[in-house]
Amino acid sequence: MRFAFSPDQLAMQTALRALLEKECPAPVVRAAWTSDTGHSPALWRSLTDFGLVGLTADAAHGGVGLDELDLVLLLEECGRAAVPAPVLEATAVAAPLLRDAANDALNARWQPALASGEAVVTVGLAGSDFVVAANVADLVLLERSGELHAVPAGALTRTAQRSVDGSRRLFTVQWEPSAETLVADGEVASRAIAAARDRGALAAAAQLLGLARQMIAMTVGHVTVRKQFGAAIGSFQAVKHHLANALVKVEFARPLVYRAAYSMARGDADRSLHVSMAKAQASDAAEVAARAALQCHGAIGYSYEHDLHLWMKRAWALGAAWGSAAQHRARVGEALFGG
Amino acid sequence: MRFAFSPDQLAMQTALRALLEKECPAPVVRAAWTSDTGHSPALWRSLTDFGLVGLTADAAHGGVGLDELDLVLLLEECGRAAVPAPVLEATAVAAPLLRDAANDALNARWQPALASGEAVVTVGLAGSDFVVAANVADLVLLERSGELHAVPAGALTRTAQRSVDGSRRLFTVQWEPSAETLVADGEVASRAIAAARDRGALAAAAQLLGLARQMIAMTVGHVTVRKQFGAAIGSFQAVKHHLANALVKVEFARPLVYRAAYSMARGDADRSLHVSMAKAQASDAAEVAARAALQCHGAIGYSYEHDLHLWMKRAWALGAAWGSAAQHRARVGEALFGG
Amino acid sequence: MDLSLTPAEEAFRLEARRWLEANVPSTPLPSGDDAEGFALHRVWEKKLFDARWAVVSWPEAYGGRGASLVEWLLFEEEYYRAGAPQRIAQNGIFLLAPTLFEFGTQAQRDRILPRMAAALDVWAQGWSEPGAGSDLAGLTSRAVRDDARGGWRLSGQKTWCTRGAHCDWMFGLFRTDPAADRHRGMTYFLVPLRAPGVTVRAVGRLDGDDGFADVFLDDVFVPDDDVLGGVHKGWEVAMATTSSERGLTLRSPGRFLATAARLVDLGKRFGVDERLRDDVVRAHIDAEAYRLYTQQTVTRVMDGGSIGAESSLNKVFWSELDVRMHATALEILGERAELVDDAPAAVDLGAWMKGHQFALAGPIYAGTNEIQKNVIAERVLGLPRR
Amino acid sequence: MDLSLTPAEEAFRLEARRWLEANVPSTPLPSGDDAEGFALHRVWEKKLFDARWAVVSWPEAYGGRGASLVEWLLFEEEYYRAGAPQRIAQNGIFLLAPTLFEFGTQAQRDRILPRMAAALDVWAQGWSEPGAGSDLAGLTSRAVRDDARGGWRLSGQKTWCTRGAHCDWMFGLFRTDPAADRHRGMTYFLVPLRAPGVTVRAVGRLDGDDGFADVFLDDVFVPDDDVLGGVHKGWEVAMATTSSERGLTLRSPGRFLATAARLVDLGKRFGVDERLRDDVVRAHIDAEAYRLYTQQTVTRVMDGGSIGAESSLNKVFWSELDVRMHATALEILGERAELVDDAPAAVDLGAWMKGHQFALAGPIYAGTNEIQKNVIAERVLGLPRR
Repeated sequence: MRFAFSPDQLAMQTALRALLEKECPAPVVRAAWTSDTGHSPALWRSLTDFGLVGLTADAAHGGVGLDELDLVLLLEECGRAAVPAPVLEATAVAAPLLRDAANDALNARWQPALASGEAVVTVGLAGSDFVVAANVADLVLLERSGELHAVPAGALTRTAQRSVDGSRRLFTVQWEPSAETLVADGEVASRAIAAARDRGALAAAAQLLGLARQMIAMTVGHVTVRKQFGAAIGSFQAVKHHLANALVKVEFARPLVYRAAYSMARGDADRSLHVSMAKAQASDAAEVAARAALQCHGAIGYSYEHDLHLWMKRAWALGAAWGSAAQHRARVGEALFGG
Repeated sequence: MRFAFSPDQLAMQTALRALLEKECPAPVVRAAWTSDTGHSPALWRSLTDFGLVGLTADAAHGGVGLDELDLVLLLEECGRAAVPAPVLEATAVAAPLLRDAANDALNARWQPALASGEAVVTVGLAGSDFVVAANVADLVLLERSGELHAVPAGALTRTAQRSVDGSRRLFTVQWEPSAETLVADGEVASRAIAAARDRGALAAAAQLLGLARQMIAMTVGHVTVRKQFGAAIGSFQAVKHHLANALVKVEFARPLVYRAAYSMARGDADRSLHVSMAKAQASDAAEVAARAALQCHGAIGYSYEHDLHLWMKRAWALGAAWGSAAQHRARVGEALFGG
Repeated sequence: MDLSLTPAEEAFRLEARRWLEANVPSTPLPSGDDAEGFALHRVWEKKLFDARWAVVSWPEAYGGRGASLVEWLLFEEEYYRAGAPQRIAQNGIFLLAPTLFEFGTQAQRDRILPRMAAALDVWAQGWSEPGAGSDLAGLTSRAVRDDARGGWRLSGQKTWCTRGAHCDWMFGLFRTDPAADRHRGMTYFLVPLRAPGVTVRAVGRLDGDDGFADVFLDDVFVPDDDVLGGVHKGWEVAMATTSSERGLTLRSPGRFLATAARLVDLGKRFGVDERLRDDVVRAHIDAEAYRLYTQQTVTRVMDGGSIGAESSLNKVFWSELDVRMHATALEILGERAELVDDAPAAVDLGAWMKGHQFALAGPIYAGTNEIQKNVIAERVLGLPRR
Repeated sequence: MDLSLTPAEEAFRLEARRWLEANVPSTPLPSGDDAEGFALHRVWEKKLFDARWAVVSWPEAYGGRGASLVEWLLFEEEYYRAGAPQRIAQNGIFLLAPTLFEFGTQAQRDRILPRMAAALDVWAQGWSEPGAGSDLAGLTSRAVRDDARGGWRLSGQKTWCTRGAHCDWMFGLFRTDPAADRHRGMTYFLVPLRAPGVTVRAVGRLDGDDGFADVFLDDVFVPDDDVLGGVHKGWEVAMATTSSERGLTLRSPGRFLATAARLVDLGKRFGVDERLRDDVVRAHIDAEAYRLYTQQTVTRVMDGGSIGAESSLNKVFWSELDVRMHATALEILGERAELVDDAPAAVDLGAWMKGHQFALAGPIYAGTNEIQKNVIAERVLGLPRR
């Protein structure tokens, strides 16, 4: 029994954090909110060159071929930096989904493009009405009636659905399934899609950890400097306890997220259950952290000019996406209590 | 619209508080925990002489003939003093239940005895397995299959069921319904019993208000005196916020309890709903107050020698009795959402 | 105790309901927090004023109906039940006007109140400063005596002035005696925002609307007529009305009753399991509790009683309730909760997410809940200050 | 990362499970908090010791198995899963022993540890005093030098000594240099409770059991051999082990995993609606989170890392979890929750109400959660002290 990441995994995390501090400071996040696409090709290029975008893509097809456990800390960093890019969709979900469900030809066509940053691939699975980043995608993997389809962007009719998080570009899409778009059906499709849904929830959970931790860090910075009644407000017990409560929530969500990544990577029989525990706890932790952060910032954090809301709104969105805390607890409840 | 008690009602409350300060200080409560019966005939006599025990008994039969609105503040005082006596059962529930359901002869037999303190009357209605104070009762009003029966104590087989609150003597009872014990059936019984259940819940809610307020008062006393780190612990913000949160809960349960008493007294169409709102809120408030009180007392409040637990355990018991907060919210939910 | 309405109160309620049914815009006005929406809301306020619904509790001479507090509560219930527009004039009507009634001169009242009621002048509050939020007594904006012109010259910066970019006037505290200690030597001024030396900068709120403003004052002249309640008496004047505002008029129960009712409706439309249903029921009960609590307070005030530190209980309760209600709504909406503005799939035009963001300000403004809980502990329960 | 068990770890777990299945009393022992029950628990502790399960992580020489921390975790899981008796020896084993391993002399270890492991000597902690609870540095009990006899004379009062009325020895801090400031001039003493001058008074706990004691010391002689870690060094000695205890050994995950499993079982037996089921699921997830968090900590310690202020996160988490779990159980039980002891209608012999009362102590003992949250804020997050 050994619950720790490898030196390589930790080194990758450190490297990505350094990259994001440079390439994705808050102004870059903010710019994505008001840009036409919400997408920054330059940032996407950096993430691709780093190896993040293709991390899970098939090694036989130009990817790095790593697994959920290698990815989880990197997704946490994406959360910490509130990265405005579809890493969750492309890297955490789409690449493994293609690998699991598509034939060699399709993989040979798309995995290299995905890994090299040439093509953005995103997903729309049953259970959600929305496709993230459909506006910049080249290919969208879509579920209908238990079948998985791969639909080129040109064949989609997109309707923009504005999110509270300005860098999350959501769309409802209309499309026609056909023999040409069909990737898989039957058992293969349902197994691959179930795994994809778990990967989406796990990736969201990992990002929520990073978002929450960063909101706490921003707040620590603020309350250490901000003075009222002749003292830094961080010296008041109420402020201390808000932040301590938030930290407890985050730090006890963390090992559930890491364990879920481990179980997914190993194909553990309980992996879906582990993912649900992780997502439930991470969604709740981020919610508590957001509340504490805003309250401790006071009016300053309530202004649009301050960066806090960029993180907070992402946390709200990801908290509900890929299954809310309550929905994931319900799944755990089914396992514990039956049906 | 006028939301305030009458000078008479307030004067009665003040008088009862003075009486209880004298006749029912904490040592009297404590003594009831270890006495054989849990009942203090001397205290019961005082409460009878005050007019409390017979307050709701039929004026035509020796009672005072007052209603729920006249009683509610007095029950709150009984809670404040943690009175170890079946006022809820005899006065709030049994006397009006007899009035509503029994014929003249039965009323003539029992109402004067109840009002004069000669006889203790208690109740066992469906929805609860337990009869409070069956050991000192002369008559128990019991529900079975929609019928209301009046069973003399001698005809009961009692099994003691120890409560965490040592002064609450609970019993399961075995008895044989007969034509002689039958008080009412059909519509008359079901309507009277429904009202009785509402009165029980309302009375418990009123006592919970008093219990909660007193736990807060005890705690204020403690934290004002107790010093740690060179200061009264009541000067620490965490302690202040625990108590402020508890006070908010109690003070916003209070008007719901008073409104429920008003609605019961007026026979308002929504009276059951109002009772459920009151009981739900009062149960929750007392629970929060108990937690805050114990935490702010620290180890001292955790000792059996300290009086806090006498109040706290009563609050736990009454919080669940006559329907828990969640059960009463479910009843409100049925009204709002249907079925 | 008598919780029923008198025939006159019933009639008042019905009249309000009928007028609102006939006059509330069928499609919601755009947010009053940007210039265009603000202008539309000014029209609405004028319409309210013309029908004498703008300030029901004021004397008729100033455009009111001399309504009792009970009637005011009823009007508020009807107003929010009808889904009527936000009140852009509220900071003047609910925060400044009570102070004018208590401390203003007759001339001030006659000059200011009718124009306020008709929204000819819309007022912003100017309490907070960059260095003085929860700690209001730490403010540093100052007013220097100008004997020659018979008035004062104001300088400094006010911040978080709600809708300040669109308002006409601002009320606020300024330091007139820099030598006095923190809570003294302040004066309550009425400041024309179009005066020379005033610069107003819109500041975006959490939801993106320009709901705030920074107001910079550089040697702005204010005549003696616009001092409210006496020189150096600003703190006492401001505090004397804070409690009753926080305790009664700042947020009337009608608002939360309407939100709770909409939440029940949302639960029915989207379906709720027993867990979420319990949360909805809590909201409903809490809103009822707040209504009844307010009725207690109104009765006490009508009996000649006053509202003291208990007002802090009030503020903590409604602000936390508002947050809980919106959180429950977002849970009911699931992934659609994040949709806002013109998103075609948004439920109720994204009103719940918008309301959620507004609700989150509740525990912060009008004195943070942390400060209110200190006040409850110290001044209601009697715990020692540090 | 490798969350699987080695074959050796699996074998260890199985051996523990088999022994516990064969030896755990089929009916629960009476509470170990009164004299009779305590005696029965001493017998149980001896039985554990004889089978070398009393102190698995200690060296074999002292009655242990030299088990790794992973194995210790496994043993604890099996122990609580089996419903085995409370550990009356735990304050010695988990609080004093680590200190002895770090600061004791070889002679002290050889003399004390084997008797502790076999429950021949059961140890009480003597930290709190009437005036020193959360503020431990405020203690005033003192030790005066007795050069003639080569030791110290102890006087003062210790309070909330768990099961102190039945214990043989007590460890605690006493002031040896009254002139030194609050955190200095204290010495860590080992005090025989049967010595002349010691008076022990049982103090009832919330649940009515005599689980506490006041220990009065009147000029009690303690030889130099029973000073632990150096004169005047008591605070450092005590604090050096507090973090690791709070962070790891005070409450092992096995206890909460077992409670969560019993709660799930209770939910199945009595039926739960979606609201209560959600609460039960939360408990299950939280207990899992605590197990995994502890595995992280164990890995860090086995890698040579240490446990610092993060231990306060741990204490806050398990103590609040324990309260929530028991509150959920009481809700499931409804009106039967209040039944205790020998009530025929009580569910599980009233264990949930008993456990509830015990759980409520969790946020208080071992440093109140208010203090722990200060520590988290100041020492983990770096917020300023006052």
